[in-house]
Formats: sequence, C-alpha cells, structure tokens
Amino acid sequence: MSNQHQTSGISRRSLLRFGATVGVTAPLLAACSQSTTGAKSGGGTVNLLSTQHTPTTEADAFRQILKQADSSLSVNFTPGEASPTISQIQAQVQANNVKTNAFLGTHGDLATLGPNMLEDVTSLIGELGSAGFSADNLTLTKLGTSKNYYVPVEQATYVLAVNKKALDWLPSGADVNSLTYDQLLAWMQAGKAANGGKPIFGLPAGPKGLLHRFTQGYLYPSFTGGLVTTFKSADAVTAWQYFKNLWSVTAPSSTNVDFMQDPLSAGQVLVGWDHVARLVNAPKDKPDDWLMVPAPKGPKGRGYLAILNGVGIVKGSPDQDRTKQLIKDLVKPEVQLSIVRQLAFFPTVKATLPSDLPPAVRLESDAVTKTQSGGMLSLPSVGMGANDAKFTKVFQDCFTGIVLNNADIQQTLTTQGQTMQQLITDSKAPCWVPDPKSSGPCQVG
Amino acid sequence: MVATEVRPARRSALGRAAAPYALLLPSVLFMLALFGWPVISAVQQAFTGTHGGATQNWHDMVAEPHFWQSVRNTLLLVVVLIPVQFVLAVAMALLLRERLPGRGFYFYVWSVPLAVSDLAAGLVWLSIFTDNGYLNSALGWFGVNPVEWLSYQNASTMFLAVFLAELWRATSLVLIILVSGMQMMPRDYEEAAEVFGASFWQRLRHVTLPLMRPSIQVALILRTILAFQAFAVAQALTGNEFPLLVGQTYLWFAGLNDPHVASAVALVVLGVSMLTAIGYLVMLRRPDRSQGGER
Amino acid sequence: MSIAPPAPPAPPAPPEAPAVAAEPLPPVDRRPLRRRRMIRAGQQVAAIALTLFMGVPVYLIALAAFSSRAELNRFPKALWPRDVSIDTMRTFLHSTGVVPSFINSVEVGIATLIVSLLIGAPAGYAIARYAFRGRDGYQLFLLTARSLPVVVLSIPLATMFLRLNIYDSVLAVTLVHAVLALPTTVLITASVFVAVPAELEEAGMVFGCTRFGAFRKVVLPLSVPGVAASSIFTFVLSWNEVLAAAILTLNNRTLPAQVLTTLPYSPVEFRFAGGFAMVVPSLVFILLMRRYLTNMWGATIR
Amino acid sequence: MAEIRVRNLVKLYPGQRSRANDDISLDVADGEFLVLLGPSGCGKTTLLRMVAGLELPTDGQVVIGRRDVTYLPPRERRLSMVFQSYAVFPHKRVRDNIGFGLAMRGAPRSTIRQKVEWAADLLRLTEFLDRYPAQLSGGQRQRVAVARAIVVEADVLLMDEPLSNLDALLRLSFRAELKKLVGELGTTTLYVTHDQVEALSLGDRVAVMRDGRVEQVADPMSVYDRPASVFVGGFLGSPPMNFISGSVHAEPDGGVRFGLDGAAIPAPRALASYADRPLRLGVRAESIALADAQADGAVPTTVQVFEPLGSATLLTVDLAGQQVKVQASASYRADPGDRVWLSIMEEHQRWFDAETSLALDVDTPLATAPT
Repeated sequence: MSNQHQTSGISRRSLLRFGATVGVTAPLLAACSQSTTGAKSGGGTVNLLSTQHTPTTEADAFRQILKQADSSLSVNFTPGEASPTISQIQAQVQANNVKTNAFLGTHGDLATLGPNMLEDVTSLIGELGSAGFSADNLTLTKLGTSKNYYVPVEQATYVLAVNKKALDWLPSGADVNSLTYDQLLAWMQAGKAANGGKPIFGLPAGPKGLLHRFTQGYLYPSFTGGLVTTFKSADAVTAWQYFKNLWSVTAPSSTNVDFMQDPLSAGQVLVGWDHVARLVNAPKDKPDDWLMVPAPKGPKGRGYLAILNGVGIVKGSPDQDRTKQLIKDLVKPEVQLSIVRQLAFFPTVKATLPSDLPPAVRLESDAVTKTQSGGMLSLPSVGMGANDAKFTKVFQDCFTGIVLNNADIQQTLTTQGQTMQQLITDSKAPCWVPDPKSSGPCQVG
Repeated sequence: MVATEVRPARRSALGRAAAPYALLLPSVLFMLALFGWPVISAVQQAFTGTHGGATQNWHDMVAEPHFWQSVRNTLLLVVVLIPVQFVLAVAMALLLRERLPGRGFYFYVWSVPLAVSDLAAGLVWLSIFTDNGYLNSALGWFGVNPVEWLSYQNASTMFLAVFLAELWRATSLVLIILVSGMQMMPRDYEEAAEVFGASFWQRLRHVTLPLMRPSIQVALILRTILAFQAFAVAQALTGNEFPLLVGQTYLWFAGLNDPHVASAVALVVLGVSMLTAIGYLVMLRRPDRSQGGER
Repeated sequence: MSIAPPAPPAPPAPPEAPAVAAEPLPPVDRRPLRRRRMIRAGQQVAAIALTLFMGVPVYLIALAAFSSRAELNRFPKALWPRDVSIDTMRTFLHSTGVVPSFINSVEVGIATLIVSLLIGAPAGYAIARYAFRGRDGYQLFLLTARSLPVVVLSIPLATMFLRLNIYDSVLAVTLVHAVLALPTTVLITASVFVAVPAELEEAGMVFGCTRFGAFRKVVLPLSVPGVAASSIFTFVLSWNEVLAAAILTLNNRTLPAQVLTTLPYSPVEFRFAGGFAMVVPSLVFILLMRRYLTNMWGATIR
Repeated sequence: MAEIRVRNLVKLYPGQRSRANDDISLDVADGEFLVLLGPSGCGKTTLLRMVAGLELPTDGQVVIGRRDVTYLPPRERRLSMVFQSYAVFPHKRVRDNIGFGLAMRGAPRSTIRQKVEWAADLLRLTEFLDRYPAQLSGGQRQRVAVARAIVVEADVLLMDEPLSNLDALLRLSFRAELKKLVGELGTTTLYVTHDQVEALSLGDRVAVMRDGRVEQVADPMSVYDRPASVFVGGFLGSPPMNFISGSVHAEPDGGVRFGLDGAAIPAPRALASYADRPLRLGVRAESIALADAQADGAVPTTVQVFEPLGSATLLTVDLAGQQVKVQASASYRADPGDRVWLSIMEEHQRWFDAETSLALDVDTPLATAPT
C-alpha cells in the first residue's frame, strides 16, 4: 500500500496504528480495574458512601458490622473526605445517572445535600416507629421541612478526657464530674504553672478540628443560654473573654491538632476536649490512667451539643428497597450496640448499654449519660442547608479574630453578626434549640 | 513492504507549513474534549452566584479574613523559594557533572523527593518539626531544650519550616529538568571558554547557563505554576496559620460548599500563573532563533 | 592521482635542531594539583550534605512507619530504629481495598504514561523543530490545565464522565491524569528535542525516512533523557493525584483516593504507614527510570 | 611567544589498559609549527589536550616558555586553541565570539572592538560580525574559530584537526590561507591531524605518532623520504612505500646482493655485516625505474594491475611473489601478464631490520636513527 500523498509527514499508516492502540487499551482499562471496596461491584450491591468512619481501622470494623448484621446483603462501604464524596453525589444526581444508593454522614453533610438530593423517608421512619428515635433527632432529620430526609443511626457528643496525673492540680472542692468553667480555668492555670509554663490543656483547633462545636454547643449555651439570639449580647462578650483566658493556658500547638487523642496519648497535654470518637484512642493503652468527664457548667447551666449521624437514600438511586433493608439492619439494637462497642458512636434507638463495653467506651458512655442528665441540649444548625458551613465559619472567624489576633470582642461580634444575619435570612431558617422558637428567620441578638 | 515508496518530488507547501499544526492537533483536541466544558463551567460559576450580581463572588473572596494573608504568603513563597531552588538545582546539576565517586547514588537520592506526594511530604516534615518530633529529639540528645517550631506565635520559624519542606519537595523537579537538558550540551563550549581565560563563574554566566536556556525556561514555568498550587505541605505543618491561595479554593469549595467563590479564587490562581508564564516566555526568548522559519 | 609531495618548495630554513634543550627545566609545580584535590574534596562534602538533606526525611518517614505506637508517642524519639513493629504496616496493607487500589494505581500510571507520550511527544517535537505562529499561545493554552486548581472542575468533570458512562473506571482517571500530565510531557520533551541537532535528522531524511520516520528512528532514540524525565513526572503525578481519582471513582479507587483521603483522619501511626506505603512504589519507579534519565557518566570521553 | 617542552609525558585513562600517551618527550621551538600526525587513536589529541591543560597527565612534565604548566588550569597557560568541532558559541554573535578571549581577560572595549575588526578583516568575516553562528556555513564558522584564536596574543596556538570537518575543496583553499596566516603571526603552534598531506604541507617539522609514542620527528622531507620505521614509511605517501622482504648475501666480488627467490637486487656494500639476516627493502613507487631486460641489476616482474591515474600511471607488479607498486609516466602502457624489468637505484633504497622494522643505519649520509 503506497500512499501517494504524504500528509505532513504523518503517514496514514501510523495514524491507524495510533488509533488502534488507543482503541485496544481503552476497554481493557475499563474492564480489568480492581474493586477496592471488598465487595463485588455490579447488580445487587448497595453502594454506601460515607464521610464517617474514614480511618482505615474504623472502616474495616464498620464493614464487619455490616456483614454480621445481614450476610444476605452485599454492601460497598466507601468512606472518604466530605467534599469529594458530596461532590460525587451532586454530580451523579445532576447527570441523573445515580450509582450511589445510600449516604452516611453528619447532620451538616446531609443538610448540604438537602431535600432535592435525598429521598423522602417519612414512610420508612413510620415503619421504624417502635425503634424509639428521640423527638429532637427526628426534628433534625426534617432539614427544616415537614418530611424526614434521613434516618438517625448514630449519635455522639463531646466530653473532656482527663489524664489522672492532672488531678493533682484540681482546685480543692471541685468535683471533676461536675466542673464549672471557672474551676476548669483555675485548674488549667495551676497545671500550667506547675508544669514549668508548659500548658497541660489542649483543644482541637486544627483545620479539620471541631473547635467550632466547642464555641457553638458549649460556650455559648453555658454562658448566654442561647446561640443566635444572644450572639453579640453582653454574656457573649464574657464568654469570649473567658475563652481568651482559657486559650492562654491552652497548648499553642493546638492550632495544628485535628484529633485530641493524638497529643493526649503522646502525653503532650493531659486534659483535652473533643468528640467522643476522637478521644477513644487516648485511653486505649492504659484505660485506668484516664477519666472521661462531662463538659463544665457555665452561669446558664451545662450546655452540650448532640451530634447526629444519619443515613439518607440518594434521590433517584436504584434498588431502594435493598437500601431500606440496609437502614433497617443498621437500626437493629444488636447492630447499634456493636457500633458503640467498636466505634464509640452511641445508639439512636432504645438499647440498654451492655456491661462488657471496652473500658474507654465505658468511660465515655458514663460521661455521656452524666452530660445528658440535667444538661442543656443544643443542636447543630437546623434548616441552614448549604449555608451550614458558612454559619460555622462565622464562629471560626470570631475565634481567629478575638482569641488568636486579640481583636476587640464587641466590634468583631457586631461585624460577624451581620454576616450571620445575612446567612440566616437567605436560608429563611427559624431559630433552633438552644434559642427559643421563632416564626420567621431567626434574628441575631 | 517491498514496493519502494515513490514520494512526490516536492511536498505541497501546505503540507510542510501545516506540519506543526498537525502534530499539535491531537493534544489540543484531547485537552478541549476533556477539560473544555469543565473549564467553561468553572468560569461561568465564578461570575454567577446564589445572591448578588456577578461581582458578589469576588467581593466575598476578598472579604474572607485570610485572603490577603494567603496572597502575601503565596507570593512570599514563590519569590523567596524559587530563586533559592534554582541556585541549589544548578549547583546539584554541576556537582553531578563533576563525576564524583558515588554520583549515581547521589542523583537517585536527590530525585527521590519528586516521588513523594505533597501529603506524604507534609507528614514527613511534620514528624520532623512537631513539638515532640525528630528535630527536637535530636536537639534533646544535645541537651538543647525543644523549640516550638510550628507554633503560630513564632511566625519566622513557621515560615522557615514551610520553606525547608517546600525546598526539599520541589527542588528535584527543577534538578531533573536541568539534568536532562544538560545531557545534550557538548563539553567543547566550556572547554573553549576555559582555554580562552573564562573563570568558573564566567563560564557559568557566559556559556553553561545560556546553553541551558530551554531547560531553565521549562523548569521555571513548571516550577512557578506548581508553586502557586502548593498548599498541602503548608497545611500539614501549620494548619491554617500559614494560609496559601489554593488553600482558599479548597476552603470555599470543600469547607463552605460555595463553588462560585471557589471558582473565583481558582481564576485568580490561573491568572497569576499565566502572567508569570508569559513573563518567562518573553524574558527568556531565544535571540539566536531569529532566523525564523523551519530550521 | 598519486599523492607525491608538491614540488619540494625550497624548504623554509628549518630552524636548526632546536638548541632549546640547553636551558634547565623548571621543577614540576604541584600547587594547582593540591588546589584541585581540595576543590574535589569540597565538592564531595557538599554532595554528601545535600544527600543528607534530601535523604534523611525519607529515612525518617520509613522509621516512623515501622515504629510501634508507643515509640511514636515517646519524647525524645530515637533517631534510629529502637522499637520496631510492623503491625501498623501490616494492618494498613491488609485493610480493605489497599492492594486492589495499588494495582489500579499502577494501571492508571502506566496508561497515563502511554497516552500522554503518544499525544505529547509529537507536540513537543513540533515546538522544538518549528517556530510557527501561535507557538507561545499553544504553550500557554497547555499550561491552563495545570494552573487551574482541579478542585473547581470536579463536579463538571464527574457529570461529564457519568454521561459518557465511563464513570468509576480506570479509564476515566487515566484520561484526566493524561490531560494533567500533557503540559509537562510536551514542554520537557520539547526542551530536549531542541538540543538534538537538526542536521542528524535531516541526514535521516536524506536516507529516505519520512519526517515521522526520522522522528522515530533518529530523534526519539537521541532524546531518551527527555522522554525519561517527562515519563517520571507523568507517573509520579498520576501516582500521587488524589482529587480527580477520589471524585471519578467509587469502587475502583486508586491508591491515593483509597488511602490519602482517609489518612488525615486516621491516628498518627497509620498516617506515617500510609504515607510511607505511598512513597515506596514511586521510589522504585525512579530507580528504574534513573538509568535512562542521564547518560552523563557515559559522556563521550574523547 | 614561547617554546614548548614536553618531558616523559604519560597518560593512562581510567579503565583503559593501554596508555594513551606512553612516555613522550618532545620540544617545539619558539615560533615553530609542529604537526602531530598519526592514525586515529594514536594519542595525538590526548597529547595536545595535555599541553592545553584540558587533560591531566598521569606522569611527566609540560613546560611553556620558562614556566612549568603541567597541572596548571588551561586559562592560566596563556594559550589559544582551535577545536575540531569549532566550538563557536551558538548563543553569541560572531563579534562576541571573536572577542570572547579578550573580554574574559577584561580588555577595554575599544581594544576589543579594534582587534576584532582586525581579525575579522584578516579572515574576511567583516560582513558577518553581527550574525549568529547558526546562520553561517561550516567554513565560515571555522574562520570564526580561527579568528577567535588569533585575536588573543597567546604564547602558544593549538589546533585540533581544524580542517577535518570541511569538504575537500574548502579544505584545500583554507589550508593555504592558514599556512600564510600562521606564518605571518609566527606563533609557536602545535597542530594535530590524521591527514598526511596537511602535515607535509603545513609543518616546519612533523612528529609521526603510533600507539601513544612518537615514531619519528623530522622535517617533512626527511619524514617522507627517510622514514625511521616501516610504520612511518607505510603511513606517509599514497601509495605507501613498498616493502620487499628478503635477505642479503655477500658476492664473491665483494659486492652485496639482496636475494629473492629467483632474483637479486644489488645492494650497498655497507650491508655486508647484515648478511643472511631477514631485511626489508623500502622504496617509493615513484623511485622505481622501469628498465629493459639487460640493464644491470634489473629484476623481472609480471604486471598484475595497470591503473591510468591521469598525471601518471600506477602498476601493481609481482616481484618474486611479492606485490610492488610502481609509478610510470602518463603515456606508459602495459597489460596484465606482461613481463617488466625493474631497477632500484641505491640512493632510493631504504633498509629496515625485519624484526624491529626500524631503519638501518647504512652509511649513506641521510640515514638518521630515530630520536
């Protein structure tokens, strides 16, 4: 075959060969990729995406729990970082080619997906009426609407982990199980002084840390009795003043700490506040060296934040009855108990905690029950939808300004208050616990 | 193929002039097919917003407290780091050419950081600089009490830590490009320069570096663009205390679920990278290719 | 034509047998030799110092990856393997999806290499050989892919691949990685093709190759260092790329997508184990490619 | 201007078994033009590079003028060099290329400009001064390299096969130009080539080298006419010198004849002492006379090949089993198979010991033992 006209040196034969190689490699690549979720992909499998249980050991533990719960159901459990996971679901729904059946995430993640990405599960909640979900949790699952959009499967809260070594500097007369914030401050000041100026208290202020939950769910309710309605009140100013004093006895390396269990188990700090699942590894090696105590009380009482994880069905996903089966399995009492035993997330259904819990989890469950009794519950933002993250950012910016950069407290709260008001009005979100109910959008007070 | 090909005596002028474009076509089509629409939709996103007019996103971007600090940090990192990196990479390339014993091993170790992803690199240097890290341990062995390198209170040691980590991570990129460029350079020119009285520095300035201009230009462009993308290492070391421009993109996109402002920041990054690339292309234009046309 | 000496010109009066030998020879001056040895010693010290700066961190992550949990929490840490344990690494490697994702990553890496070279090298050649209008414009166009943070393209990319129904496959990730790798491939191969003398290639064509044949038979073999350099970048880029892989895959994840997204949330010892596991394959790849990268020590000795 | 003295120079490249330069001692007088001639791989370029300082000797000494420069870096030896590959800087204009040496030594701009114009004029490069080397032909680039070398008043000028990359015609014209140029400058020059015509035409003296050693150093005529060894004779001249093997024996009448099987050639009387030892007779093709049968001392041969070469003819004949090349006049005709009688006059005979292949010191005045 002699090709007469040589097009610019690229003979047709070599173009053919190039096309052939690409043609061959493409299907080959598509076909022989390895499934990385331990389950056969394809029909009859529930693809469960998740922003929870991402650490490798936790992910495998959760896969075991699912397998034991219902061996007939094959589940692809794919944990990952929030942003790529949520983007994936958004893309699938937009392209109406949904491959993900279910999504396990925090209330915030589920709020970001929102009603137009999640199926209405009110009927499923009805079927599970007997499981005993708490009323507050069910309000949360409505995402500010009248229907439920996910089923609560795990809940948790935040406690204080205390290395018993720190008890030497506990102010006399203070009961570690019902501290006040002032006693905590005095305690930590004494600890720092006795430790050659090296703070013994730590907070998760890193990029992936949950410090903003401390401000929203603990400082504000305990000092002001509310959140949005008392955002820039006089009590709020005292709360931030307290926070500055507390920060002066907090380890500066906290600005790069995401999980308190790391510095605690390394002995860098002795006392730390964090999410129960992010403290559980601290006492793992030597449980009897540790104490888990509820968060302190402020002038307005012991504010605490209940964190809720739930599973939603992705809108337009196939095999929805198989997904419902998965959710039913997850809310079975024995599955809930294996979750608390292995993952330190507490049941959302009525289930008596067994006595043989691992020591660290046992410590945490006592602290949780003490926190709930007589505590002032507050919930993460309700009805803020996609603005939930920006709402949280207001508190993060306040912390950076007031605590790290010593900006004027009242002035920062006023400016940040305007941003918050804009966000709430845009989302038309009525007030939520701990603020009193409001008819229209919640007003920043 | 037995029959000898009878090629037309003179290929049409079009054939010869079109040659470069034909060679470029596959890459242009490939880029447009895959990234065309996504880039367009990203640009669109930057100018549409849930609330407010087209400039609302840009206003929000600038209003973010850390924005200007991240711009300053990114430029600081680029302006300070890249010159030092080039001096180091040229020195390393010249050392390799000296054929010291063990040079094969040296070159391997010097190109290893290229293989380390920036997440892993962040981890490595975190293990060194963190309060109970290896550096403080080493100091401890010598009786020096530990220093809080990464604490937000001492900004200078924080910048030094990020600077060293980025220097470690990204110098291999420049080194490998310079080395592969240096391969082709015959030694005659330098020998001639030496015979005619040029000292080491004169040889470097008048002969070696000018001859490595194509590689230097490529290394500069690629390194600068990647420098604007640097973010994971700084975040691993300092959390949000040393914010960088691309970090803002992640903050808006992943943190605040606002792809519109994220796209705006992304366009800023794109714009600045393009400006520097154009600058390099103009600055390092090759005068001796002035004969033009096909060589 | 017999070469006889030209009619013997009246030989210029050759200077009579040089009587220069009479003068005594100066002694051999060894000072420059000592200076040269000192310079070489200095160079060796500098090379060792640089090797320590570049090598020690990798040693440390290896040390951390194989230290026990207790050792990692201890202060001051030992800079030598004092309390080694491989259970962290073992649990990490046995956790679900790590080995399959490793295979996927290797597949993606090599496929990206092939695709980006097939598409990029000719373009690099064009930039090196031709000074055509729009040459700089083309290079800038290429660079847009690398200078725009990929994160903002994630949703449009994902939707596009979903519509093309090649979502959640090694092919999808390969295509995106190839686009990301294209700028480096084109620019680096161009910077080396420029150095291949055009005369050699024209000689190739005189002997009957087409321009493409000359490219394949003459230019490509000569510019192996450039091709090797660009393939190292491409493989390493694809190997370490996290975001596109995480967004475009679900069950067939690459190693970074499987591991790196969860690393920041895992406890400290897993982060080091994961980080180190990510580094080892690239170390091996660079070791393999290093020989092709430079023929410097084989430089022609006249 | 200075003389070059090389003493016992040895160079062994790492990893090589044989020495590139094996104990070479050589002198180049002040202002002399010495050519290093030899096949490729004989070590001539290595020797030049060691004089230039681009290679360090394993042993021995190099002295320029009254200064030992053995280990001195090239830039401190005050020499200039023309490279085989020209090594003209592609990124500098011709003007900057030529003035490079002066600029490096910090000469004032005005002197540089004035000297560059002088050199450019000398080598007819004036109109190319502002061009780039890539725009010049090979010959022009070579001229730039030469201009660059001569503009720097160096003590020594080194040239490494400067003409080998030029096409045949250009080489011829540039050779004459180069000879005139270097003659006018009068700089001590060391010139390396593998082309014997260049060596003979350019050199005041020629050093023929082989396997890292100097076989013979002498003026062009002696090297051509009085080769010190079979190698030198065979290397110079085209066709190379004929070598006929045999041995001499004394004649009853006191004369000496060189016996081949079936023939004998009269030989000088002084060879009597070499009777019955294997010798080799060297004779140039143009020095062999074609004689008729009866001439005294003529020997019979049969013609194998007849080559008309235009200005002469070349016969390849069989003399007692050995091939000999004979050059005859342009009009001479012969056919393969003819019988032809040759006679070799005594003054054209060169005698070599068969084992050592070195020239014998026959009492004819010109014979010189190799230094």
